Amino acid sequence: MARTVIPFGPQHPVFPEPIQLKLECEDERIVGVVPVIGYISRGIEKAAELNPFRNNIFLCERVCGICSFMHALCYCQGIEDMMKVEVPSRARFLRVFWAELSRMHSHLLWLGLLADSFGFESLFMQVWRAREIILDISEMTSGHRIIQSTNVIGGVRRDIDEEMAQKVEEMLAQFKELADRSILPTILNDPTIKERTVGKGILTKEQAELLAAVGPTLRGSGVASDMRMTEYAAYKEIGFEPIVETAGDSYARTLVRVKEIYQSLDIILKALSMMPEGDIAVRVTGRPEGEVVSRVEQPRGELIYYVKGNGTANLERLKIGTPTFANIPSLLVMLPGCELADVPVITLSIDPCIACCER
Amino acid sequence: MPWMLPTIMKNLFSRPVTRRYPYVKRPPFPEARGKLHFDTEKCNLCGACSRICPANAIIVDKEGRTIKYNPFACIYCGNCVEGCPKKAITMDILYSPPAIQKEEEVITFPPSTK
Amino acid sequence: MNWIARSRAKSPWLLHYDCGSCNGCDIEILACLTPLYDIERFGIVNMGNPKHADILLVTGPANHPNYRVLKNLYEQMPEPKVVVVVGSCGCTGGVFHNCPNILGGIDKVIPVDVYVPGCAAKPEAIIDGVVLALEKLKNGK
Amino acid sequence: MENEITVSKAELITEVQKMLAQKAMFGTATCLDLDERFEIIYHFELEQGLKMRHIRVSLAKDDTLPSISNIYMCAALIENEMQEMFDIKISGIALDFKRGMLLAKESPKTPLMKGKE
Repeated sequence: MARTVIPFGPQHPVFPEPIQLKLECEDERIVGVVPVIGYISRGIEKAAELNPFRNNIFLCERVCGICSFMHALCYCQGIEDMMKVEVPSRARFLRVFWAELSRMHSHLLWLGLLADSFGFESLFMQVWRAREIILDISEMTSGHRIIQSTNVIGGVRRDIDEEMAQKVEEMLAQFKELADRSILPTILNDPTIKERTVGKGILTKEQAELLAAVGPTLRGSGVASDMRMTEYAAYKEIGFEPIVETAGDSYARTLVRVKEIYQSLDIILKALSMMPEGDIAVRVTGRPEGEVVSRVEQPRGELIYYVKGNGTANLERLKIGTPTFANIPSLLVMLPGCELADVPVITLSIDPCIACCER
Repeated sequence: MPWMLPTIMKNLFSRPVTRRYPYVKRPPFPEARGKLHFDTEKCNLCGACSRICPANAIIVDKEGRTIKYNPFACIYCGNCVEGCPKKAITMDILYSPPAIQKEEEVITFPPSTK
Repeated sequence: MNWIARSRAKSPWLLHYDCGSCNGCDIEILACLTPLYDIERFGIVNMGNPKHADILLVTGPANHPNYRVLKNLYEQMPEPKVVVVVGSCGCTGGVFHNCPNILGGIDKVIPVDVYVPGCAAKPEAIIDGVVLALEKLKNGK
Repeated sequence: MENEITVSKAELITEVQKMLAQKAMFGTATCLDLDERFEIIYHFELEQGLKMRHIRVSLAKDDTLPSISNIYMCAALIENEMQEMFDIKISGIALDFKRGMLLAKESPKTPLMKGKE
């Protein structure tokens, strides 16, 4: 049968960002995929070598606007590790609070985009309406809706007082009510969602391990791997169990993310109730020297920072290993065999973040 | 799809959630980060803000006794507010408004009395 | 032909292009479409086709791989057209000013009519920016 | 860094195959420009990501590095990136973008090399 190459993207309605997939098709069936990336590469790794190391926090936050807090967290943890700084425990709990807040907002954003990709407009609207509550909490506690920008080397910049914590709990209860009423039952029961996602884009456990998938893509295939198990920040005190689904299809990945929204909600409430009194930051002096690898769990998966300092105010090298970069190879396994109309849903099911990927 | 019915009924008879933005303005939260203000009384033009600004939005001219602040380069991170040794920089809760021209703000300081 | 210009400003169609921003402004533009801000009440529709669009919303700084795509999109849009740049990095380069793959602000590639500062710009600011652009559209530029 | 081994260029492939036999997952790879030579660090993850293992390879600037993308297919993207960002030669990448993955024609060539400000 004749083969045709169909370019999917770079400007496609389901992606807010430019990425191109060159799909090799036999009629409607995909037989091969070549990803074309690089439309929005900026060269942040080089700029990080030119800036003083403290300013890099703000640059790292803008690697990706959706998971900006995790990028800054990973960078700060790396530098703290290198300079042997002990972060106060209140700061560690506050970091967990904002990290889980941005995880919730990222998963809700993705859920809305997924609903939009198969034409479920009302779910998209409902999800984004619920997400605004999370963004309000973020603005109330940190000063900005999406780029929290509260990390500094040695702790955090803002504190949450008793009154604010109470307000956060009220808003989260409001969110939970909205999610329980409209989002969760729709995801769990709606036949149209299942029709579009069950059995689509299967990634087996062996393939996922070999292709080094990360995050919900990996956990949806039955591998219990989550960087929060390494107990950075305050996850040791709060306790953490990864969420695993075994089916390995788009629906399993959706379920992992939906359950993680609820898990994050619990972690936030726990962090607020367990938060110890004390300082929120320690003063850090000196220059970083040595090399270190720092890892955190982003909403999309594992984020690796390799930092090398040479005893000056500028870093020798900063390498950012992002989850989408690691997840693109698994697309090459998921897509062949599926139909052209399923490509948007399957591509979205890895939660691509191109700004992260190309840096 | 019976589980949708309560949601549909509730949304049908409740007020719209839409913020009627240009007519009804909701103020940002008091902690929100926004535009910078320089206090000409407190500032001694040391230039610390200019050195720690990640976006090069502040240029301090010590001889000319001016500070050039570009709100179109500023990323509203608040690094300068915390890094100012004299605490001369404060943050508004609002961003600078959209504009047709990119205009830098020039803050002129009175001549030194010392 | 005054009424055509007037009605154009009553229902402007948007084209959104991400030129290399961090996603922050993109999701805020999407947030404008959702229930809380709902810019569709002003007749603003998000379009995927440059030939249908009146307003080009650009986020992020211009960079080497995609400035030609941006130029293409701009040239395909019919007159009159306005360009709104969202976010500090699109206005001047902002925090990415020393990245090697960056050209600088969007105004180095195409003429820009309205600058919306902010990192990331808030939905309110984006609505304000589009309203400012409509004034230009109404006057036929 | 903990759990780090330094291998020569010739031993790299056998060492990576050993990692595959231990069911390690590929994390990422970092390239460093040390003025007179390159250093490449491969980061692997063992025990579902709880442990890390780093393999460090030193390479002369005009030498060619064998690709590990035939063992770990997912390494192809990062090898392409290294090839673009540094002036490094890598042979036999499974999916070779020929230095056109992230950078355009007009972009600065090999921007992460030292002395290229």
